[in-house]
Amino acid sequence: MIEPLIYDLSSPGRLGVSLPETDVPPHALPEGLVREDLPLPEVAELDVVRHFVRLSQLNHAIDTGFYPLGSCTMKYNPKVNEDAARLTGFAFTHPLQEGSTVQGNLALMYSLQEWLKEIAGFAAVSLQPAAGAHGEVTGILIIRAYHRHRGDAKRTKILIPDSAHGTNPASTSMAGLQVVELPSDARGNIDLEALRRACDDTVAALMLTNPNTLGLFEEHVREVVDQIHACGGLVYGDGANMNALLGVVRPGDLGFDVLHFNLHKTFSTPHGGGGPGSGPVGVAAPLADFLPGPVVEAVEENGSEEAPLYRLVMPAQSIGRVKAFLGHFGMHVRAYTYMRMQGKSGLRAISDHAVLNANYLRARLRDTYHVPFDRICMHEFVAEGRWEQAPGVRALDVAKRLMDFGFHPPTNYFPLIVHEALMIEPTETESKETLDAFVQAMKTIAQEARDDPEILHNAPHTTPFGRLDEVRAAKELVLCCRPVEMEKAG
Amino acid sequence: MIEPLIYDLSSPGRLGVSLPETDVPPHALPEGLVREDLPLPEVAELDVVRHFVRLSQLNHAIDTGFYPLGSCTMKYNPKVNEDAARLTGFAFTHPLQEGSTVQGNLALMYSLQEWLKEIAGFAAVSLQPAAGAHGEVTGILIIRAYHRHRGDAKRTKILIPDSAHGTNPASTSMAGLQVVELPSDARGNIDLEALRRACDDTVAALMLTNPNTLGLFEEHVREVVDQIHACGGLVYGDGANMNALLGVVRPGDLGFDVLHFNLHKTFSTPHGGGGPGSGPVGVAAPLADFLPGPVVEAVEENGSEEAPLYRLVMPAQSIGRVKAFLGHFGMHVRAYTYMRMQGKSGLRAISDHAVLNANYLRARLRDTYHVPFDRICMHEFVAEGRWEQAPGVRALDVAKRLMDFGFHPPTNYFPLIVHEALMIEPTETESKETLDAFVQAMKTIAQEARDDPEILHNAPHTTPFGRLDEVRAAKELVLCCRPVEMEKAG
Amino acid sequence: MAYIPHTERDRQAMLAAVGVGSLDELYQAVPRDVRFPDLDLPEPLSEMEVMAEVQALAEANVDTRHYACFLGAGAYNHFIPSVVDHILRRNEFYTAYTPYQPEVSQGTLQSIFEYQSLICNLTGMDVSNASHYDGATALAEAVTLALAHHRGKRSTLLLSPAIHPHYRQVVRTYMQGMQVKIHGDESCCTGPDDLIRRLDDQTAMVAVQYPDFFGHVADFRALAAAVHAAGALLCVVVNPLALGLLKPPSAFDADVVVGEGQPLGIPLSFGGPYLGLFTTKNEYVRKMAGRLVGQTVDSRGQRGFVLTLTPREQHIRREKATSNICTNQGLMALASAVYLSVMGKQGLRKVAELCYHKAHYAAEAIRRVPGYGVWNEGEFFHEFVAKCPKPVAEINEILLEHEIIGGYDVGTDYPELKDHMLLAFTEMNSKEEIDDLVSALEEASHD
Amino acid sequence: MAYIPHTERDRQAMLAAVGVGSLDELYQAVPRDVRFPDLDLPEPLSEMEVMAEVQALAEANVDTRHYACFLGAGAYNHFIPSVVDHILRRNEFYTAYTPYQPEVSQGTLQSIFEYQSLICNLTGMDVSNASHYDGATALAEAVTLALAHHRGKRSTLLLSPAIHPHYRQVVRTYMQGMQVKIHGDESCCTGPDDLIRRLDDQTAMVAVQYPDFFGHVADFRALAAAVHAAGALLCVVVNPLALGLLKPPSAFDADVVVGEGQPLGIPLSFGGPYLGLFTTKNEYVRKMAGRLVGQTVDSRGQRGFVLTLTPREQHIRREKATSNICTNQGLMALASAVYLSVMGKQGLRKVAELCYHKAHYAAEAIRRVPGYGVWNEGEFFHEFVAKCPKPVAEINEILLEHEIIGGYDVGTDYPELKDHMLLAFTEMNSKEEIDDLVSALEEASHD
Ligand SMILES: Cc1ncc(COP(=O)(O)O)c(C=O)c1O
Ligand SMILES: Cc1ncc(COP(=O)(O)O)c(C=O)c1O
Repeated sequence: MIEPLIYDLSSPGRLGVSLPETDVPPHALPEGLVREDLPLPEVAELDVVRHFVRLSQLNHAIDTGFYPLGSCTMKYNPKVNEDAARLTGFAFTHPLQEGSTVQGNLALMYSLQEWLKEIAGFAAVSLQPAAGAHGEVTGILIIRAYHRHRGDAKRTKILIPDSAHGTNPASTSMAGLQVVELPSDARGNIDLEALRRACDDTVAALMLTNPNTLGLFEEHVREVVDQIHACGGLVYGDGANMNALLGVVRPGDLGFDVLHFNLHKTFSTPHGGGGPGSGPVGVAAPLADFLPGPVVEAVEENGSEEAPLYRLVMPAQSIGRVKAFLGHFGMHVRAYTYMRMQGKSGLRAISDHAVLNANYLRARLRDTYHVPFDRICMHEFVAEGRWEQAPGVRALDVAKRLMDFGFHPPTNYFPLIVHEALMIEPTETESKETLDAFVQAMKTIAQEARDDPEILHNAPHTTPFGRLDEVRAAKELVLCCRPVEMEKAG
Repeated sequence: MIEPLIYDLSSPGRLGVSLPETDVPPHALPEGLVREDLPLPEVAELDVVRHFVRLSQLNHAIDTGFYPLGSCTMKYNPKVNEDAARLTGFAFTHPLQEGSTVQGNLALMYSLQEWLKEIAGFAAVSLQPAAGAHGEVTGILIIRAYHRHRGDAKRTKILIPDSAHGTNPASTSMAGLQVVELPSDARGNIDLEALRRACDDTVAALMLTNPNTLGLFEEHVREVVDQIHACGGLVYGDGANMNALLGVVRPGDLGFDVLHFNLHKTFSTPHGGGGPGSGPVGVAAPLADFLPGPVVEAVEENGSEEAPLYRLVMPAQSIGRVKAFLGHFGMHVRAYTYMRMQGKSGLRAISDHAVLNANYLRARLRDTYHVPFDRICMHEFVAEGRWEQAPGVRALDVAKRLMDFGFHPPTNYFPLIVHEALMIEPTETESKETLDAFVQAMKTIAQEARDDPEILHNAPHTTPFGRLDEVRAAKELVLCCRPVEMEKAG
Repeated sequence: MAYIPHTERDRQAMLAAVGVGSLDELYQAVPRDVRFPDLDLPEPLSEMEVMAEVQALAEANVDTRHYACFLGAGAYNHFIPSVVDHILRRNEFYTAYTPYQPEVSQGTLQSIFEYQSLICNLTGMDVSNASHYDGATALAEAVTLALAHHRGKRSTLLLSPAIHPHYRQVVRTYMQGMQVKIHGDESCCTGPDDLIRRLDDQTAMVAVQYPDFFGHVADFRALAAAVHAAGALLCVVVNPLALGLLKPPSAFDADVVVGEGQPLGIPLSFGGPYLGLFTTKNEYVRKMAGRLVGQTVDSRGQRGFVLTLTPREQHIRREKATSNICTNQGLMALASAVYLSVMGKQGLRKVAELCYHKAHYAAEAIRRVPGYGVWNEGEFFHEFVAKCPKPVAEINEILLEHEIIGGYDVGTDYPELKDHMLLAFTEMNSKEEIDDLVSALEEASHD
Repeated sequence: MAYIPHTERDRQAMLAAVGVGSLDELYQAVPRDVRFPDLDLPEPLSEMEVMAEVQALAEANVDTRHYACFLGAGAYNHFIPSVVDHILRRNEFYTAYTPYQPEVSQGTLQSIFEYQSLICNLTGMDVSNASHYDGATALAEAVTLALAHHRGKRSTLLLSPAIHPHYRQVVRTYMQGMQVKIHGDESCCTGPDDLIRRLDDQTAMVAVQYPDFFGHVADFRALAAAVHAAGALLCVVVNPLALGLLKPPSAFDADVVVGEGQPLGIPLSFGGPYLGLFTTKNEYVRKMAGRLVGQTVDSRGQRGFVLTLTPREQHIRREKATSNICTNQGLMALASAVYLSVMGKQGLRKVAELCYHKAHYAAEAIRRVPGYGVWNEGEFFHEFVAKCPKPVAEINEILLEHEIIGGYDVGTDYPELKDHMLLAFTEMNSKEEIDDLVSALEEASHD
């Protein structure tokens, strides 16, 4: 049964919520500015609950099954984090309250800044960016501001490997800089020769994802960083893949100058069906003054017992605000709670088991699926969803068929440098039993691809919906529905 | 896919929760008393979450669809009630705390007692009973104690109409009294002649459900009550059907002496897949001293500003405790919240619309389904799931087939005095649209019963499970599973 | 009208379909003189107003999230993993009814089956019902089971005085209409030997508590042998959390094991809803109260679950049913199933040990405070009775000033034990809290 | 190791399958000298310990559930119906990723489609994206849309000074690498006429706020006509809650409407996560930032939804994308969809009216307090600026003593408006609270 749209459930005069009457004398409404109609649905609370509960059941989610979506770090989201973020003292504080009234919030943000600094080896962190891509544009703007502050305005290029996530070039453009693409070599590393050629005094920075989107640790990371630094550029780290590096290596120690974190990946804040995330940016000391703000600082003792211990400040050369208020505090609470439970030993264990799980899947699947860059990987790896013996079958077919086994498909068609890519990231929270069941399904599908490709082409079979017609969606472009009255009127 | 049992997910050494180490010196464990094995599962938090989330999706529930289960008052459970019950100050108070430290709780319970008294027309209420049946045995014990207190020990019979819920006779037996069954007349009322014959000085009470389980208001309620009172008996009201009477009539005004409420029906505390409920008992003045306790009383002003305003007391002639502590306080909070939002006008509207909905369904279905006692009903009515033209079809088949349309079936085979009973209680929270869709489904099924009875016999078709083999369950009696190790050992 | 979806148009159309002109006309059968009473109730509040009101009520209490709590006596302040409530909040669980229609209730049914299994494995018993109201009513119904087992031929019940006083009161409430003689608990401090002495051919059941009300734990093997030799049944009231550490009552050959499941992931909630555990041996299953879920298969050959042995129950057997119970504690049973699953073998053991160690640390410390003493002799689990230098109520008042919820006044129920306080310790009590308690007790003795 | 399910046996078997002897061996590619740093981080805490710690942090704050709140300035303390969070807690919603695989993501997709529809109907615009980070970044990306629309031929942006100061700062942050001239907001108190005067053939976009930062509401038809006549686009920053009462910006022929969705059912949460609204006319849809959900059918003929027009986005178009946005505010969009559904036509209007009446009641009262005044002229919605007799910080300190969170110090951003306080009123402020505010303000003027 198809779930109707919320507007289809509407009936004129139906109420969804009880509200108080005004307890003050009403004031005349502003003339000429009052709207005549308000085309919202009219439904009862029960309608709303049933509607969204039923809709929810149509989703695959971490809490219903394995979700090995490469580059997305779909790890389990501990329930205690949700409770923490909903505590009254957190959820009902206003971002513009006086510092003295929000010391708990500021203390939490301060600790989170400190921990992120320590984990990644940086001198300063701003929690303001809203997501990974937001962290990227922030980071690029910091790099730009830094060079200009040095009086060096000619650095307008950002070098980006061809395996990079689409946000890297897009963020670069948004910051007003130019993208220069770098090829990868046969082992999945940056092509050092090409890098050398690209390095000159117009290079503002290299954007490096390490481990890269193939799940591989850059084998020449030291040479790469040195090369960039030698030509006066900086190294930006896309921290989306930090789940492989906790307690393993600090990007700052490798010479990275800027890095964004994805709290919604590495630090397990839930993805929410697309967001919200949180993309703090960490920087080396020379860049600290350029961070967006406000950031939290600990107040020096000033003798007074009553003084607030933490306060918000704007870094001296700040690129400015990148968001109206203080960042996604609700996500900060979740990440704080998570990190506090892990501690030092727990963080290292996260990466160890994320990397172990990915390598285990790689080892068990490499005979069935071609793994183009087949070496010890980090937290994920990329296989190909194609076989010579099954000419009509594509990665998409494998993906859709996996749904019939109760699994969410891996990321498809990314990174772009692998044909028919299936990018598999199991995360550390999945058990060997789950991975074994996934391997079993993948092997069955590989066999079906040869024996009975139609079963793949027509997949999924057991999900509530079959394949959706994306071409039609783009052609007809129905992006919004209007209430029945309006449709009649209009 | 069948969801495995939690024990099937177990793996030796796996942990589900992090716990602190002891911060005090450990003490030697008690010799000879420490168990050797603890056969519990070993699973991760993620396993637990996935397991129970998946299981939950196999349920029909109010929040997924219409649930017209007669006698159960499956109305919508407002979400705000859930929030209220989880407030820290409620959820984390101990039942044996000093009265001065739980004045909020006591105030809430006191108001709830007062409101229940007012709604049903009684002199006193105890909130202690855990559910309807628990209220029943409590009420019968009160009646027994009352008679004995008067020195009248020969009253050992309880008259119970044949339409009564099974808990009525069962509660009577548990209280050590004898059940005398009364027949119903052709209009669904108590057979007055039979009543008259049964009334003598051995009658402790009549248990009356009004409206009765046919959904009909007892047309001779005054005569019935007078008759019982005339012979020295009391009238016990089964308040399971109070949803029809809010602001309509107070059982106390009709002469009822005792009544239990089902907060989990009338006052919308959720059913929880079987419980918990809450079954407060209200009584007329002469019985007030016999209530189980403690109950909450308001303390007379004693001049001190600091004095607690409410306290717990044991009624003077109390039958004793019926539960270890104070009743289902969590349910009291929900019912309080619900009633506070309704107020006087809201309560009346509940009954009005519950009765309207039932009569609407009755009016729309009476041509298709035989309604044996076809007159204006209260909050529910009973139809028959059988037709001469469809000899093999039973109420059970109709019930199972309804699932294919996304509806929970009505109550089957109760009350016992109707053949192939389908007991339908829509509640006030369902919209006309939902009722119309239900009517449509019921009519389709009635047609199928004649045209294609197999489709009914084999129903349900679209649910995750087909009909379950109840005979096999009772024969093989697998009531528990053991962990794999134990199975091997034993 | 909150939660009522009817528009005026709906109402009119529906009244017309029914054939009446107004809502009032639906109530012709109701005696006119008492129809539509004018109820004296407060005006309705909107959702935001009611939330403000209940928040104010809740905050008028002292709670265990803000005060250190050493009060136990049958209800305990344990850690509840977050995941428990997250599962209870699943709409499909908490807004479902009793699983009468198994095809659309497998979520509830399988959960209960798992609950039954977990409780059986924890207690060592053969069969668990799907829950009872609470520990006290479960004990009362265990008595009913014993009486039924003896078919009216035995009617004496021996209760240990160390069973929770409320539980013994509830048993007496339940039994007041029966011809049952209840004794054994006249004095606070008699032990199993006294119960053994009282056994005779009228004894239907002997009931003891483990750990007992005072916290003691003892081996009941000798008692069980004597009870069985006398042809009676042995019922053990347990704290299931203690079974994370202690031998299960099956080791004593208990016939019925009941108890309060609240420690297994259920909030204190001022006394309820809690969870009555009710387990027994296979041979008594047909005498058992309450629902049972059994495994079977569906028409498609899938393993599934149904309510079974329903002929014991009130809706089939009416006055001959084993019990009147209908609505039980379903969601609380689910809570404990989730709790036991997530704690698991190692977690439950660890929690039980933490409780044990903290209580013993506290006992050592309190023993050393002048004026106080530890009344208990022999082994105890996580509760013990402290002898106090003055009335418990006075001490507790001083503890409250230190943001401490003190122990239970044992003198309330056992006059012999005036000025004795029952103190409970759980994993929630840090060493610091215990040290604070000890110094506050010391202070209280001076005042 | 919380949340890691591997047993020692699992680990060994898996290492063997991989062909390495230890976990450490997996990191050969990491330079040895910096491998396995010794991090200076706190020791792990158990779940119960961490909950105690975060509770203590949370309670170290003053919150709007315990203090009366008159602080707004872009984030508002509104009533959130309980049902909103109950839906957000659905595991299937909050633990899903972006709906890249529509066959197993229809729950998210249909919800977003409904969100888009609700926002379109509320603003009167043709098309809404699936959300942006917040109101400020949505405005910044609206500028990008305008620049793209003019294909680099126009590069001036006119900002009303009555746009939230943070928003204007964010626009400047975003545009610092572009050749864009931003002006119009040099002084606090210039109106639309000043913007009209500044229009020229370089103007790509004019942006105004409605209600504006000071609470004012005004008709922008004349401005829109002038802007369009100059060939530029008009962007209106809205408070969507105000649109429950006020004419939608489509009535002024706005080209892009952005705003902060927080008032629609999202908790204050110290500033985030909130919800960036981003809507426009059909003609600009291909220039729009962010995800879009469109209706289609599946292989079985069922109506369904997919992400569409993806060639605008970074994962397809990379450096040529309309924006870099990837992760958005999905769950917050769901919150506002649930909020708008349950409030509905009548509820949203009522809330907007309550805000309006309360603010006007307060304005009347504050006007009468000696030393204070109402700075606003003309119509305002639920916020206004009070002239104060002393520095705002000093007044707020006194208000705090009365358990009142006072207003925003407008002088922070507008030096001309030193000693001016922006006060916000919502349905959450009872008359009693407002009266208390008024007398506390009076008291503050004396001290
Ligand atoms: C490698 C990489 N970089 C950047 C991003 C962008 O992060 P966000 O989606 O939080 O904006 C992602 C997210 O998908 C990613 O996988
Ligand atoms: C008419 C009637 N009486 C009594 C009861 C028993 O109530 P409870 O299930 O709360 O024990 C019920 C519940 O099903 C009922 O419908």
